[in-house]
Amino acid sequence: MNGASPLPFGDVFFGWSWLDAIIRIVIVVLIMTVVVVYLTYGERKVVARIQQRLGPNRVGPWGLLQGFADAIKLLIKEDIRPRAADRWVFEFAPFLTFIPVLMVLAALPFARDWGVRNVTLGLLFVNAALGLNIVGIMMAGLGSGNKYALLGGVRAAAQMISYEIPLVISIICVAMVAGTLDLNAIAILQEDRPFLLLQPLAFVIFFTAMLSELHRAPFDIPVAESEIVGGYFVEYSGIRWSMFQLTEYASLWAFSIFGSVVFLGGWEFPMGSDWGWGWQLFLTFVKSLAWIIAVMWVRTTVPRLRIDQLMSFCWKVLLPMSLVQLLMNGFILVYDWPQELLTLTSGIGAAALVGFILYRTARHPSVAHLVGAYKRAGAQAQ
Amino acid sequence: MATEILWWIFAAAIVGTALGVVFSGSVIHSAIFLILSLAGVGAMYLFLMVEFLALVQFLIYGGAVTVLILLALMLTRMGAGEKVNGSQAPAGFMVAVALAAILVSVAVRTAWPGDTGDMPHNIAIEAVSEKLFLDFGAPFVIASALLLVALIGAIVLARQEDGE
Amino acid sequence: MVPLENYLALSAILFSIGFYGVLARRNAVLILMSIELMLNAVSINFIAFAAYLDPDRIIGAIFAVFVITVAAAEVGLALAIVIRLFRNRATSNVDEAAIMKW
Amino acid sequence: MSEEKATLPPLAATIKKALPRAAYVPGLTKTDLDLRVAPAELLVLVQGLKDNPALDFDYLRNMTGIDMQENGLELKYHLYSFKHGHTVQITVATPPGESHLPTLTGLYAAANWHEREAAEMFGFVFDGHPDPRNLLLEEDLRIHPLLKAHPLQPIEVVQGIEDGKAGFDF
Amino acid sequence: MSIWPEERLSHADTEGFHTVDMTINVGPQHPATHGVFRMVLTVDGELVTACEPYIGYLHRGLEKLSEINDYRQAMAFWDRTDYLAGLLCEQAYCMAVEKLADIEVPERAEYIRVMLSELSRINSHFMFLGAFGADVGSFGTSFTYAWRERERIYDLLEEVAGDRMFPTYYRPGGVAMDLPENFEKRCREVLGHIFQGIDDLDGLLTGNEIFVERCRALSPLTTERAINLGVTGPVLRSTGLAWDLRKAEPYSIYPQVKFDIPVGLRGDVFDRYMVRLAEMYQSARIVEQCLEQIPGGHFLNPKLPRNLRIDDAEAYVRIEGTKGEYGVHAVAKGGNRPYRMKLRSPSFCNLSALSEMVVGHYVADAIIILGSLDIVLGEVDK
Repeated sequence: MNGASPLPFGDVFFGWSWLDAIIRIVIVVLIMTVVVVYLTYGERKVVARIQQRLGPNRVGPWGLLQGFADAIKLLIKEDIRPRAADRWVFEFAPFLTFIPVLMVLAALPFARDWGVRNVTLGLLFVNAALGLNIVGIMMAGLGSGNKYALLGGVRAAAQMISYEIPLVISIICVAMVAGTLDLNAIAILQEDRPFLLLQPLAFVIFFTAMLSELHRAPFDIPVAESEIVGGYFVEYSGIRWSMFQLTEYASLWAFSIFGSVVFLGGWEFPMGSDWGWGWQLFLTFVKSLAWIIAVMWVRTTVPRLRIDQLMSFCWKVLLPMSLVQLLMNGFILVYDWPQELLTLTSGIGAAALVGFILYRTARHPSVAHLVGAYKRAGAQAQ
Repeated sequence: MATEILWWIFAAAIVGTALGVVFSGSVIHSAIFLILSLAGVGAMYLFLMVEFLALVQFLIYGGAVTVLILLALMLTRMGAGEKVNGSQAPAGFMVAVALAAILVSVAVRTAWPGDTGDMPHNIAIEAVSEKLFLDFGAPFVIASALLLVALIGAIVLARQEDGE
Repeated sequence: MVPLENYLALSAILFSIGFYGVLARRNAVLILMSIELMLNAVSINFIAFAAYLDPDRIIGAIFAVFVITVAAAEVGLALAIVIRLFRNRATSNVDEAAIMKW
Repeated sequence: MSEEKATLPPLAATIKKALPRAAYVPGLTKTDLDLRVAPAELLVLVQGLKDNPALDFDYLRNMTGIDMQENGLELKYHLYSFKHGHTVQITVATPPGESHLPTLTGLYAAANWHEREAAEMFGFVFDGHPDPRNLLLEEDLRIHPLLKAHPLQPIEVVQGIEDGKAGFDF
Repeated sequence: MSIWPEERLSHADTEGFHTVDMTINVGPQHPATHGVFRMVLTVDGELVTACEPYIGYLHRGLEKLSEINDYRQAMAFWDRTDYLAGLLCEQAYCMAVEKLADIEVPERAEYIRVMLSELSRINSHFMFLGAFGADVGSFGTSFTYAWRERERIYDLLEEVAGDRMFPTYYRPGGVAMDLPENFEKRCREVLGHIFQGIDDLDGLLTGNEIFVERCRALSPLTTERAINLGVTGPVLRSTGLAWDLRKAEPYSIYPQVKFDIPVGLRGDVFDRYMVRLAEMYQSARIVEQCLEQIPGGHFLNPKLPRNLRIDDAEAYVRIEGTKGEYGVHAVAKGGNRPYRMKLRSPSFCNLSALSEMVVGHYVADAIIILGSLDIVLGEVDK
């Protein structure tokens, strides 16, 4: 981002902005690798807890070094390229998926004025960059010379293009309320209340679309293990496979920080600006952790959607709801109606969305008698 | 000076990848060269200090258009083995070279008014949006209608019928 | 710094390359890609002119926005036609679609 | 497999009444009524058993091929009627070297895989079968392992247990 | 419906154009095929247009092995057919041998057999619930929950028979040894856990909107077609026909216990799932009644011959296996070995209906439909 914001973001190392940017990005990348290693460990522990298992507990105390052991194993593993693969496409795809995440990390604020760079169009930038990592996925799907990979690539493309629309619209809703695209400024605006309270519907839509962009259950269709055995990265091994894994967890982390900045007040709420940067970092950490655990929780309990259900959920439910949110925001902001109205309308919308899903959870009518029968029989037997 | 060197690097990259688009033998390689080329154009917008447009370029071309093209490639299963160039390729080559020569010479020889050596300054997004929504309101609405029509048209065309 | 002529020359070369692609290629998707190249060349021109010659430097960017919009619509529609063509005729070669009927 | 008419279940009489012209020899196994027919009569009999409303054998539950060594191959069908709840066994014996049988796939879709299995295991030829490939064995394998005298039989005799030794103690 | 002229297709054909079908090889090493099963799906985009199952990867020559082994020895091969409920297979085999040799079984042995077989049925259905949940994509949570209960049942089996999966516990004429002393207490304990486990899985799967939405109205089968295809067991009962061999052709002590036959309405995947869920309650009910009714006496017929030799005899014994009608066609012609032993395996017959059931559905649904048939490859391949 050469010509991006010329204003310095915090203190500049040695007064030389290029060197400063490089040092900062290196630090962020190093932190990211550690975060990713512990995210994999944490995910395995959380999933194990939910599934009544123990999870990794052998390498190091409580299995804390398991992630590093896995990383070493992946690094020294043989790098296999199928003969049918398109060589350069196949080999560059993992790196192309990773670069956008790196770009996102360069624009995220971790605390007040703490980050690589403050991009004035941060909100748009993050979206644009996250939209790019589909290219690497498509390249992996096309270049692997494998039908599962091809199917995974097709599914990923269809899914990510579709869900990008409600994702962007839900973020635009927040931008309307905030009146700026600068992530740092958005966080500062949430000093007294997070935007979650003003835009619950946008939050629900954002969270759902984010799960889809991350290929997390119930939207893990492109990587569906039981259908297309891993999808686009089925042919990868060793370091290239670990690049995909790194991308997955790094983008989970990036999304969690981005989401907590945009909706939960990031490092600012509560008391962020009063209690100093230590508290701000802690707030970012806690919020992104809560976000990540929510994602993992959803992953372990929810089955996978089918591709047509996925599409119709996006185009028939999420997109109209996000447009409704956009429209309501427009009216309320143009006529300067009180902000409570935002909360109210958006809350009603969110309740309608969640209620719609809950309503459909009602049991299948054709087996109602069956459920009753076996419950009774079971009661008798007990 | 650094900016100029960077500019030349990017310009060379754009031209090189664009040549890759039209000369590569594999359709998939062409599509990937296209992505790189369009990303280079986005970088050009940054040189011209239109950050907003650069991001839109990344978002629309990188995230959507090229992905659509790749998706079409996947769905139509066009891979190696298909003859990609038509019989008019040599003639087309000559015409294109001539066109390039004429356009470049026109661009270079014309005396442009004003100081063309100046580095443009940044355009604020607020200014763009004001212009777009106030002065260009009608074209904006028409463009939206165009998008909607294209969306519906694409659905109607690509829809799978019964019995297929 | 970088003068305007550089942008115009770059744009001209990019346009010619796209032009060659349109003339030479037979595959509909490849022709579409070449058209994208030409459209981008035009966008560069718009913005370069606006940045160097227009006092408020905005109109060119707005035109580029419209170009991108039209390009997106065009790609969506054209690819739908290509997929349709492929389903019906098992080809995406424009020469073979010359019968003008399905 | 005694031939005493008195022990035959009532089903035998029902069949006799419903299909008076069918050519079969009734018998009895430990569990079911057994009808023994010639290969040429099989299709007519099964068709009758399936279509007659008093019998209504709508379910082909099993098909067993047996190698009777010098007497050729035998194929046993088990039919069941969900409506009446009765079951019947049909035995078809084919002469050695000429194990052609009509396919039942037109009557029962379930016969498809059963017949493929019987064909590959015993070498039956089902005339008119839509997909006569090997099912469980390799597609180009042309030995029939369940025959009593298939190419690997000598090894089995060595490995097997000779009759005459006692079994396990309980 | 079509807006394109009808002659289009013929025109395309005469010009020599042809589309190349894309085929996907699902299996033999695929996470969703539950063993070494392979099916080749011809797909148009995501829709399956043809399905060709390939079986036989696990063919062990069960029938040949039975022919060359002693009547009592061969039983060890039979509980490896449906290895999720080995005791049911043993029961069928023993019943066949008993039928051939006219051996009486003491009533206590029958009760023991029924109890353990029903526990095996519950075990197998738990496996179905867990694996089916994983097929639908719930990331193994249902799997571990089902596994918890299966472990308990296996522990109980181990206490009774000395082995977990392949006990080889039944004998022609009874069972190998008597029940351990605290069996009743332990069994009631396990049953309590089983009810809890069924409720857990019910809540996890049936209570989930996505799961219900994925399964209902998917691949419905009519009763007529199911009968013609030779489909039995829960798949047949899900079409609405209350046909259970335990009631239709009662054997063992089933006439003396009370249980219901759960049936579905539409024969879709959801009904198949619900029928199995309901059956587990019924099986548990049977076990409880057996615990109350079990008489004393011999557990093995004391008048068994030392060497079992059977003259000319033929019997087709069928029981209600976990997957449907588990039939054993035994032919004796003198000697201590059977002349022919034929297994009518329910999985084999149910699987033959697969290719008809998946056509026209999505690839993801094909996996679910395969899962809903609940095949065991040991039984399919014999």
